[in-house]
Amino acid sequence: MDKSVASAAEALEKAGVKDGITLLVGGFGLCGIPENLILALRETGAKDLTVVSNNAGVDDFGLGLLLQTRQIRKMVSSYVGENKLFEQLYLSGELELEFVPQGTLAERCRAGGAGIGGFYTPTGYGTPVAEGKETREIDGKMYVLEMPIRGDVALVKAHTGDKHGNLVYRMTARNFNQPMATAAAVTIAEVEELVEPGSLDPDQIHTPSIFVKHILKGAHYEKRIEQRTTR
Amino acid sequence: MDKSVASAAEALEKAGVKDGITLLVGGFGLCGIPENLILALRETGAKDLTVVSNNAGVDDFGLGLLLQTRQIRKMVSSYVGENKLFEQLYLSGELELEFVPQGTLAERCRAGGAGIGGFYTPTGYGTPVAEGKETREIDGKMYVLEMPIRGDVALVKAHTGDKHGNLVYRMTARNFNQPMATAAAVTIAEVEELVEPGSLDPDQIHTPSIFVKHILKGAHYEKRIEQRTTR
Amino acid sequence: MKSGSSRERLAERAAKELRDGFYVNLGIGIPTLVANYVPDGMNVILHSENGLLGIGPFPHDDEVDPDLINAGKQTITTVTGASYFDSAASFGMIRGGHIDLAILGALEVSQSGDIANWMVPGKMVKGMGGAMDLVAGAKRVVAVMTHTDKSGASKLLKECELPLTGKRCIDLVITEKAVFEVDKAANRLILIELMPEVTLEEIAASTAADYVVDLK
Amino acid sequence: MKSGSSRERLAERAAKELRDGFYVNLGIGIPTLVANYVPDGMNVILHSENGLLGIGPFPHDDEVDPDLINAGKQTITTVTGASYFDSAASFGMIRGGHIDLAILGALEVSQSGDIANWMVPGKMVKGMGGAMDLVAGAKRVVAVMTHTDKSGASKLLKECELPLTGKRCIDLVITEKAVFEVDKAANRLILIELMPEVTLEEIAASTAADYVVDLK
Repeated sequence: MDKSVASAAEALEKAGVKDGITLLVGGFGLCGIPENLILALRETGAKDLTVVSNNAGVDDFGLGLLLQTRQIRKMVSSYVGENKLFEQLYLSGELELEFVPQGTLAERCRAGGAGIGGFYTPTGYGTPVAEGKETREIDGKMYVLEMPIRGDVALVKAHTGDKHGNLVYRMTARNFNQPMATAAAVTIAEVEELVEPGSLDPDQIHTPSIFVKHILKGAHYEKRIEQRTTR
Repeated sequence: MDKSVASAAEALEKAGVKDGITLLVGGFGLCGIPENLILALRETGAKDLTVVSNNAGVDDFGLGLLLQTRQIRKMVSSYVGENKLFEQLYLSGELELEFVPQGTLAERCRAGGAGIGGFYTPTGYGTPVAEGKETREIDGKMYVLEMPIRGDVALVKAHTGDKHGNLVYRMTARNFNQPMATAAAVTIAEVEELVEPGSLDPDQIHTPSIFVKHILKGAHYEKRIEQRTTR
Repeated sequence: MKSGSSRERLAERAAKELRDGFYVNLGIGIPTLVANYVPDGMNVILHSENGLLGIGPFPHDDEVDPDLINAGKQTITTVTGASYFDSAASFGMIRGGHIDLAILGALEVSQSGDIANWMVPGKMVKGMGGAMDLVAGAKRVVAVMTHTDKSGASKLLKECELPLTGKRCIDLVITEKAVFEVDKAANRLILIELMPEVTLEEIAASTAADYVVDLK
Repeated sequence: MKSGSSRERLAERAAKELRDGFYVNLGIGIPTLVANYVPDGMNVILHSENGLLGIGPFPHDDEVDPDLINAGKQTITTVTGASYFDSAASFGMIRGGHIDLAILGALEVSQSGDIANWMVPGKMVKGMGGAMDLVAGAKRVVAVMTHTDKSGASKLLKECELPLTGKRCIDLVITEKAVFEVDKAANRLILIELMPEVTLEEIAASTAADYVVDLK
């Protein structure tokens, strides 16, 4: 069961990426983003995309590249503060935006992957986030009903993967990659190291192969740092 | 931050185990059960216990030991087929029983640990499990509302742990130990190997220390096999 | 059906539902035997709901490990590329529709795809284990069972009489007499195969559920 | 408040809320500085909501790793006994009440413990990030902020005017002038400490929220 493909472009084609689909894109800031898949997605020219991602990249890297090319119609994110182009596009009405609290975003993706039809969270009760949503008191505490998120395609990045699609992340680059890998009809994983099945310890696999449809070794990793802070 | 204790008895005392509490006990069948904590629990004599555990042990091992001593008032389980004493106690009315589908049991514990107030699952819709529960159609599919489970004390077993309480499980002995470790006011972990903090790879910790209050090296492990099947 | 060969024939037929690349959950009993009939060269990964993808054969004596069991609590081994996970994650896979195929036993199946397989009349109820999650969550659910009960009564019914395990969730039923697809929309079965030497008359006489014949 | 020393004093006061063995989440800005005031010998483990328990100091130049950042996207290091996890697990910790203490900045706090800190009037909204989860989930939530806004208006209000981040979730407010507990049941603040050289009259003049005085 060899799920490896030769390139990010091939993976996107096999996954049926086209105009108007919903993409789940892993990463937190620029940490753990699927760099190669984002570059290849730009090349496809697919537009009117809904992109679920905690952040929107920076102006010239990550998802910011797809804002430059106007391929994204709507972002579902918790924080988009690092991107100036984002602000322009939003204010001019070219870009829709749905803010979701970070934990609710992660949990909605997990719910989408785990077949949960909806869940009650205390997060956002009494705030603009709860407007129009069902609320409910449970054991004396107020909760908001939140619905699962599923994508047509998920683009995730792990450090190491095997050809069956088992993934191991590194440090804080795991973040949204793990829940998003479970929540799409087709999940594509890019990795820095692609190994043979059996190379990874079965006790130490973060994302089991069942969630991954295509896997590729990224051609090049820049792994840009947003806030280089040293002592 | 050394959370290690010298014995299972000490851990149970520090956790405030007493009559009438709700315990979450990890394991699947006899695989990955907290053997030493169960033995120590028997010695405490604490009774009228509600025990949430996927199974109820066998007559002379695991939770079956606490059935012998009549310490358990109620079991919350998905399957209790391996235990003859269980049947007697149940039929005589000495033992209450709540059946929960295995996946719903795991998810209810996870929800308890993750602050989810309730969730909609398709599992059990139209069956006796859904009786008296709210049901709801979401995107054309029927779901049942299930509520979180939280325990006063969780007893879990991992293979290796460090003194901060970080846990690593082995093979299929992980099972319910992981979600249950998150879902109690006080979680006690017993391990086969207790190591110094820093010995475990931070990328490969299954249960982070935040969930574990006390940790001990089990005095002895029998690790009994229920169905020894060979070729 | 009590004979080994009849059980094996059912397992062999059920194995024809496997497809290359499938992630599959096999229930206890006859479904477990399906693993012996995976065609050569076909890659199928077996899921064990207690927290494993990649069940291998039973172990040799010196390979037995108490930390490695299947959902029937039997000692097992793993195949290359296996992974372990916790019960919440495992049932997330099931409920989330990531299991391509589940094959499991049944006491009754209705013509709308309802299944009953966890409460045996007159016996102590042992519990549903993971069955309710599997029938509700797997992409395709196949029931393997005897066509009739010990008294000769049909187990394929208009409506199940026993307490349900799941509603409208069975896609295919395989018995020692025949194979039926479940047409949930039309609320009836479709007889698509007869087992060797079984006649349409025999099916008619032993089947309480409504069905149409569309042999393939 | 703009001076480094005022920020440091607030951080130093906030650090007095730490207890041995606490798991703590520190927000961006002044709260981050609290890490510098953990008393010697006290064990406090810092949580980063992007998936880490055990934040260490900023790295030396040769230790910088793009895979290791905090929730403010700054490069960091880890301490002994650290662990990584995914975002869903991380917010499970937060929402599930496993974080003993969260310290974060605020634009407004009301006398019932409501907090507003994510929508700045007249500015593009950048998003709430993890703040709504933290205020709703942490066992104890401490807000650290200036007592008044640039125009001198109180940021401690009867009711917040800005869109909320969370309702009835703040337990303690620390400003450069004073420290208040929130008495949610009574819907009022309790003034428990005055900062050096601050008078009760000054608090009265600069505080719009109802409060009682119970100096400790």
